Amino acid sequence: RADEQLVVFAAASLKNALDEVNKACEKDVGEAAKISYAASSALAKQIEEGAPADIFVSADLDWMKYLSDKKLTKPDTEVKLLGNQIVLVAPKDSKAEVKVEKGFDLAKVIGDGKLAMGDFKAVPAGKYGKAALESLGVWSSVEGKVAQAENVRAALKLVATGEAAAGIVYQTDANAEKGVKVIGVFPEETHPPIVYPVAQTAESKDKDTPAFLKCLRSAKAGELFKAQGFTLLAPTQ
Amino acid sequence: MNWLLDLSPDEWNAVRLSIKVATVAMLVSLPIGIAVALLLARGRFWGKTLLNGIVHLPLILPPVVTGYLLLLAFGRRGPAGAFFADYFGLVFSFRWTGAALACGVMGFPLMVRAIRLSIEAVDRKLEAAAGTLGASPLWVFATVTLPLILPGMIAGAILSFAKAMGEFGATITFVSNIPNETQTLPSAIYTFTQVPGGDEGALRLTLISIVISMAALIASEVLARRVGRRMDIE
Amino acid sequence: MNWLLDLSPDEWNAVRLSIKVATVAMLVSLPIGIAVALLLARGRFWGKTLLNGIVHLPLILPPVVTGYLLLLAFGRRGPAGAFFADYFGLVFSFRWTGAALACGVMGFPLMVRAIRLSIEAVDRKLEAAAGTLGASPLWVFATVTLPLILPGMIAGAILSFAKAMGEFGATITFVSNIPNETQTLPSAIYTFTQVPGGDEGALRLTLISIVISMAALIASEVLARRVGRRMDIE
Amino acid sequence: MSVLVDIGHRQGGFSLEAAFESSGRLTALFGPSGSGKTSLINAIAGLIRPERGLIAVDGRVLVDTKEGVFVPRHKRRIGMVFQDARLFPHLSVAANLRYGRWFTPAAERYGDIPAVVELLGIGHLLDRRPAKLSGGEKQRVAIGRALLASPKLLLMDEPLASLDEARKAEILPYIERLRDETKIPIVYVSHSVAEVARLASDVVVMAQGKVAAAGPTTEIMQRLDLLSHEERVEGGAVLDTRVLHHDERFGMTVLGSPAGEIRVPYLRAIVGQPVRVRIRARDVMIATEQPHGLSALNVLAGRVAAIEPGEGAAIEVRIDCNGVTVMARITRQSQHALSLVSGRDVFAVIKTVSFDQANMAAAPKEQFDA
Amino acid sequence: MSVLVDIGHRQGGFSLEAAFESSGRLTALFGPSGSGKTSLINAIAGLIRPERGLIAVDGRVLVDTKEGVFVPRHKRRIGMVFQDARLFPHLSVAANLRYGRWFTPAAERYGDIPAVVELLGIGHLLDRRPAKLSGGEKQRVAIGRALLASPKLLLMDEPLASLDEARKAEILPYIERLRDETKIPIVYVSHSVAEVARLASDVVVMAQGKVAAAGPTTEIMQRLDLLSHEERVEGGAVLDTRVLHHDERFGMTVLGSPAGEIRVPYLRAIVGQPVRVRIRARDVMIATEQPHGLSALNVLAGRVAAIEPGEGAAIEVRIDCNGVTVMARITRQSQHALSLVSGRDVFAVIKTVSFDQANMAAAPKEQFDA
Ligand SMILES: Nc1ncnc2c1ncn2[C@@H]1O[C@H](COP(=O)(O)OP(=O)(O)OP(=O)(O)O)[C@@H](O)[C@H]1O
Ligand SMILES: Nc1ncnc2c1ncn2[C@@H]1O[C@H](COP(=O)(O)OP(=O)(O)OP(=O)(O)O)[C@@H](O)[C@H]1O
Ligand SMILES: [Mg+2]
Ligand SMILES: [Mg+2]
Repeated sequence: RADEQLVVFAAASLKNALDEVNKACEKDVGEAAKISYAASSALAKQIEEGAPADIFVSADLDWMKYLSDKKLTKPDTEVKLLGNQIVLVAPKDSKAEVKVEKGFDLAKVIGDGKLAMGDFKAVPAGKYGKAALESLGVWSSVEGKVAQAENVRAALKLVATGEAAAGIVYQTDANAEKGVKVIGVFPEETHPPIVYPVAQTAESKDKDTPAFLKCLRSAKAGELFKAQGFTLLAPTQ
Repeated sequence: MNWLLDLSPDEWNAVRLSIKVATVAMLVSLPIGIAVALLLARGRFWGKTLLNGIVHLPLILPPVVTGYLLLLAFGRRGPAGAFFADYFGLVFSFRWTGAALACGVMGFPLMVRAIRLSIEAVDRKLEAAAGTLGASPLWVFATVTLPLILPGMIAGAILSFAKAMGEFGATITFVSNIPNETQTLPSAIYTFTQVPGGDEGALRLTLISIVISMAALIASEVLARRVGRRMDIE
Repeated sequence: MNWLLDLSPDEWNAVRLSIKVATVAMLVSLPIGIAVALLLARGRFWGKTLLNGIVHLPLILPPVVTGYLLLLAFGRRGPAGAFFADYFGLVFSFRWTGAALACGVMGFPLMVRAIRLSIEAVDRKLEAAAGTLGASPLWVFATVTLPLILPGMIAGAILSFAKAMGEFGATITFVSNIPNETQTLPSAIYTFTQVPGGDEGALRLTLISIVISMAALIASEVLARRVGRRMDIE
Repeated sequence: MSVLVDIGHRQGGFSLEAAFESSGRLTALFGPSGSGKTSLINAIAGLIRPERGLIAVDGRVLVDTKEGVFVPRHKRRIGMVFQDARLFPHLSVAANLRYGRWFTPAAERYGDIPAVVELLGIGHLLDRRPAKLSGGEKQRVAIGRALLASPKLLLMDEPLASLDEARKAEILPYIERLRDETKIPIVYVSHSVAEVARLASDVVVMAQGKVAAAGPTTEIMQRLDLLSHEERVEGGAVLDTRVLHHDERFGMTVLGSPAGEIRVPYLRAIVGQPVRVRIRARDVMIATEQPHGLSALNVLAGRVAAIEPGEGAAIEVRIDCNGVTVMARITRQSQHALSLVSGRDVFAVIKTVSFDQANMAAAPKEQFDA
Repeated sequence: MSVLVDIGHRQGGFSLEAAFESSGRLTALFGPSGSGKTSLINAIAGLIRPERGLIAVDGRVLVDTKEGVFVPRHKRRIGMVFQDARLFPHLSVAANLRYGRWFTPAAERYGDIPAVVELLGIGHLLDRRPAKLSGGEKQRVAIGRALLASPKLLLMDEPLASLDEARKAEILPYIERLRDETKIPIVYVSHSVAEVARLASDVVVMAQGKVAAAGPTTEIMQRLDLLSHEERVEGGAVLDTRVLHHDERFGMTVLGSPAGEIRVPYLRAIVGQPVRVRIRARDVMIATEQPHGLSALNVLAGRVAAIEPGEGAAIEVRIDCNGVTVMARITRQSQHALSLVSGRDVFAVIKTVSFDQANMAAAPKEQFDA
């Protein structure tokens, strides 16, 4: 039963890392958690409707705030766990070369193609990307060429298949995709910090929850997260 | 072959769960689908257009919306959810039963349409003849209408099953993606697509899903052909 | 009412685009659907099971997978995409045509099933009679079979239309979500659902989508009833 | 044992306004195509809900629009043989036959499957599907199916129309037995004067949705005016007689009637048994003197009761043979040659072989019981 | 103008092995239910592909399994009236009628819609859908539809079975006209001896999937052995005669035949016109001396050619009347009483009114042209 086991609701992009962490932590926690991966939005709404989740790991701060505003998380357990970077990618065979800086000629890189990114209203990576382009002053020059994908992975696929001329995705995704190459990294200060927060839900009853939260911040978990390209925002314990 | 079947326990569970969910969704919605198709094909009542609309809703709405509406209605706090929990001890939220519900609902318009088309093609004169032979409307239905619409029922059932094997949006929105509980094949496939290096896993599960559905499809065709051969058109 | 229709220009475009996409998807897939349904209902050829399987694929696969396969095949670099671009000047990627393609493909199994059921219910003796009156197989089809399967065609068309109004996963994966070009209603709704506090916007667009689909549904029912009344069963 | 119908119903441009009452064992509905025969029995069976009126079978009210009574068809226990066979395509012939039996309380069943199968000659078809039967075979199965439902009233809509003469002749005696040996009234739609004359105790003549005439067969059959030109060929007198004795030597049966003895081909009937014979007007000659050296064996003495104009060259002569009317159709030329006038003593001459099986049958019993 | 069929075909347990050739204008297929009549014409129409054999119409090979010839049905220009009407349910009656015309080259069309509508009495039905027609109405429309496709061969599968006598009589002359005035051969399935005798130039008798006999109607109709017991009632001689003169006074027509003059009810025919009459054996009496004071007007002198045993009390007497055979059915008692033996001079006595319209018709032309 889901009720008897620790249940973690986590943003889907964390799957690789969290699966390994879960395995590594099994001994310390006493059991393996069940992890349900989906879009942060869906998970947040499910928790709102009484989902039997003990821990919520969101891909952005907005959905965590959505829950904490409704008193559905335990505020004292909320931690900014991981960080990430967004990068500009192009298809592997692309000849585009560019330096990401204020006013750089992104439009030229795109040409008459498209710039793929996550839905910039809904998908965190999209939101960060748009903010970065705005602060670099190039948003208006490419706004009409943006193809918004359902999620950042779909955006990555659009670039990998050569469908889009360029894309803005997480560093973690870009590293592992052979079909694309990174042609630039967006400086951290150009966009709001990319944060994966974690918190225990208000209705969490499973006794192992604190142990799992603790393990998430352990050194060995940190190594595993870093191996997937994430940065650690919370000090390891 | 080895590569294809070299699945993790969670993946095996997803396969098993998907078959269970699709089968239950199909079987449970079949009688309801027949009833609704009958109402729509034969009934003359005030809210018929409305009923027809409601049946089609899952088709019209983005799956995510359907899933969300199910969450609101059948969730732990939803009115329908409370009703079923109280009176039948049947809990949908974050259980495989909820996945079956979501799949059943998503496949419902397809099933109803197929059955309804079959019902509309039935020669009502045969039913009249059965009536004069002493069969009450219920018996007429069971012994004449039902056998005559069998091809439509089979078609409807297989559509529902296939839809359930592919349904993702409503399911993951409604009951999330909990391994061994609500993680169906499509959800597992989705999870793979969301991470670097997941493509192979996604492909593998997709192939398994196709194999299962194709087997069901062929079985249904064979069944339908046998039924059809028996009947021909008089 | 004001609240409902107080849409941003992008939203209006999404409404208009969705209607266009759904209509085109329905109209273009109808003749193909009829042909495939005929093949499946009447044909006896080697690859029939395979064809049947392929037709059902979009139902079986998670929409995202279908969208990705479309991307691979009909994308700028895909073989089918190149073919259509070179020979017909028809580009799908990031165009509304691609959205229509995705919607058409997703609705195709539903359409084919409905038409096929109708074809299987046609009394072939009537076709034989038409043949003796001098009608070639093509004419028999046009003047006897086609009118007799009209209810199934209407049902298939409306299923395809409704599906297109709700299709999201394959569309957004294949042609992404470009306002005014590929942002259909479901994409717009999806965006709203992904933002905290977007529920109201999602609800508004959902209601609009429902109204449109219901109108189409009622129109199809009226049409089918008129056709049906004309015919009865002899 | 009676059928009472008084209904009004419109369908499209056609309006049915029919009232009749029959306590006969077999009531024939007779009339041209489109006169409303099928509509009428559909109303009796409960397949049409008439706009107004009353239908009662055997005292049981099935429809009474004034009282809002409408017994559903499956509770009427009315068997129906349709003009189109309407077999269940998904069931084998055997299962089609058994169908109605499921719904009949065991105590009320009559007839048994092997007998009906044997009679209708459908034993070799039992495992087939209806789609693989010829037209006549379908209709035979349909008759069997209706019979085996053990109905309390049997409606038959031209059940023999698509059967050949041999099959018809085989099935007719069974219908007669049904009529005589069970208590089930039968309403029988037919185009055939011969069938009607042979089977019916009562006839209802339909024309354009209305009842043109109704009454006992013997009376109606004499009213040649009710028949169309072509049907008139079949018209004539219907006599109810009894078997006097058999003539073994020549294979004949001698029937007694008030008109005198009538010699007919051998009949399987015991002495004293009632037999109905139809003497078609066209088969009757008139002689003014006892004929000699003529093969015709039946010579009935009588007196010309009336001479009615016929069609074309023919006249219809009504001959009163000791209280029984025999009709003769002869030419005006013969009338002239024989100087026939009303009141003249004549002989009605009838060949023995004109009494073919189709014209003779066990008389409906009540005619005699009454 | 000929039909040549020689095919073998199995369906289920039934096997059809039929060969016949007919250059008659109207070839009747006659046989009991299930004997394969429908299967045979289905093969001619191209609805069944026979396993082996040859079918040719008018010299045009339609099927030749040896050569692999199989002309598709729509290129055969063979009109068919089905046992079940098979009207198009989605089309009005008018559109059903017009259907075949679309596919007929204008130059090859014959017949016109108003005339056919008028003839079949379906003018008031034109706007209806088939579902709202009575059984007979459907069949009439089906006949019209086939006719209006202007076929080169017309197949009719018991087209009149569900029509009443009046309609039958109305339609029969039109079929005769079709037979005589156009060049279209007709193959006509019927259960009715009367219809066959009246219409057919040639008859093919089917039994259990095989051709039991085939030949000109006049010959086949005398072979009473081919008829079942019940059909024998209808058997007799078919005579081809010519109109000699009309007797205006008594409304009669006098026909000339080698056997002598035959007086029949007035016929709409010009002097010299060929007329075929059927004289049923049951209608013929035998007299050993010229009768007196008898209403029967036709007395043909002849000689007993043969006496054949009949059924039961009856015998069949073949009378040679100056080279023409007339059949008489009388009782053995009469034979005994009249001491009838082969070679004896007798008179065949026939009532004028036994020549009813159904037994007389314009003879198929070629019988005379030949
Ligand atoms: N559903 C209907 N709607 C309108 N008119 C109808 C309908 N069914 C039958 N009719 C008409 O009603 C009349 C009577 O039909 P019915 O079938 O009772 O005739 P019938 O006497 O049985 O004829 P037949 O001997 O040809 O079967 C016909 O003129 C027919 O056209
Ligand atoms: N599709 C079929 N498969 C197997 N047997 C068949 C099929 N169709 C007909 N038969 C059989 O073939 C035989 C001949 O049928 P057909 O319809 O030719 O007879 P018919 O002479 O037209 O009879 P009817 O006068 O009753 O219409 C019948 O015994 C019938 O049962
Ligand atoms: Mg009728
Ligand atoms: Mg037949």
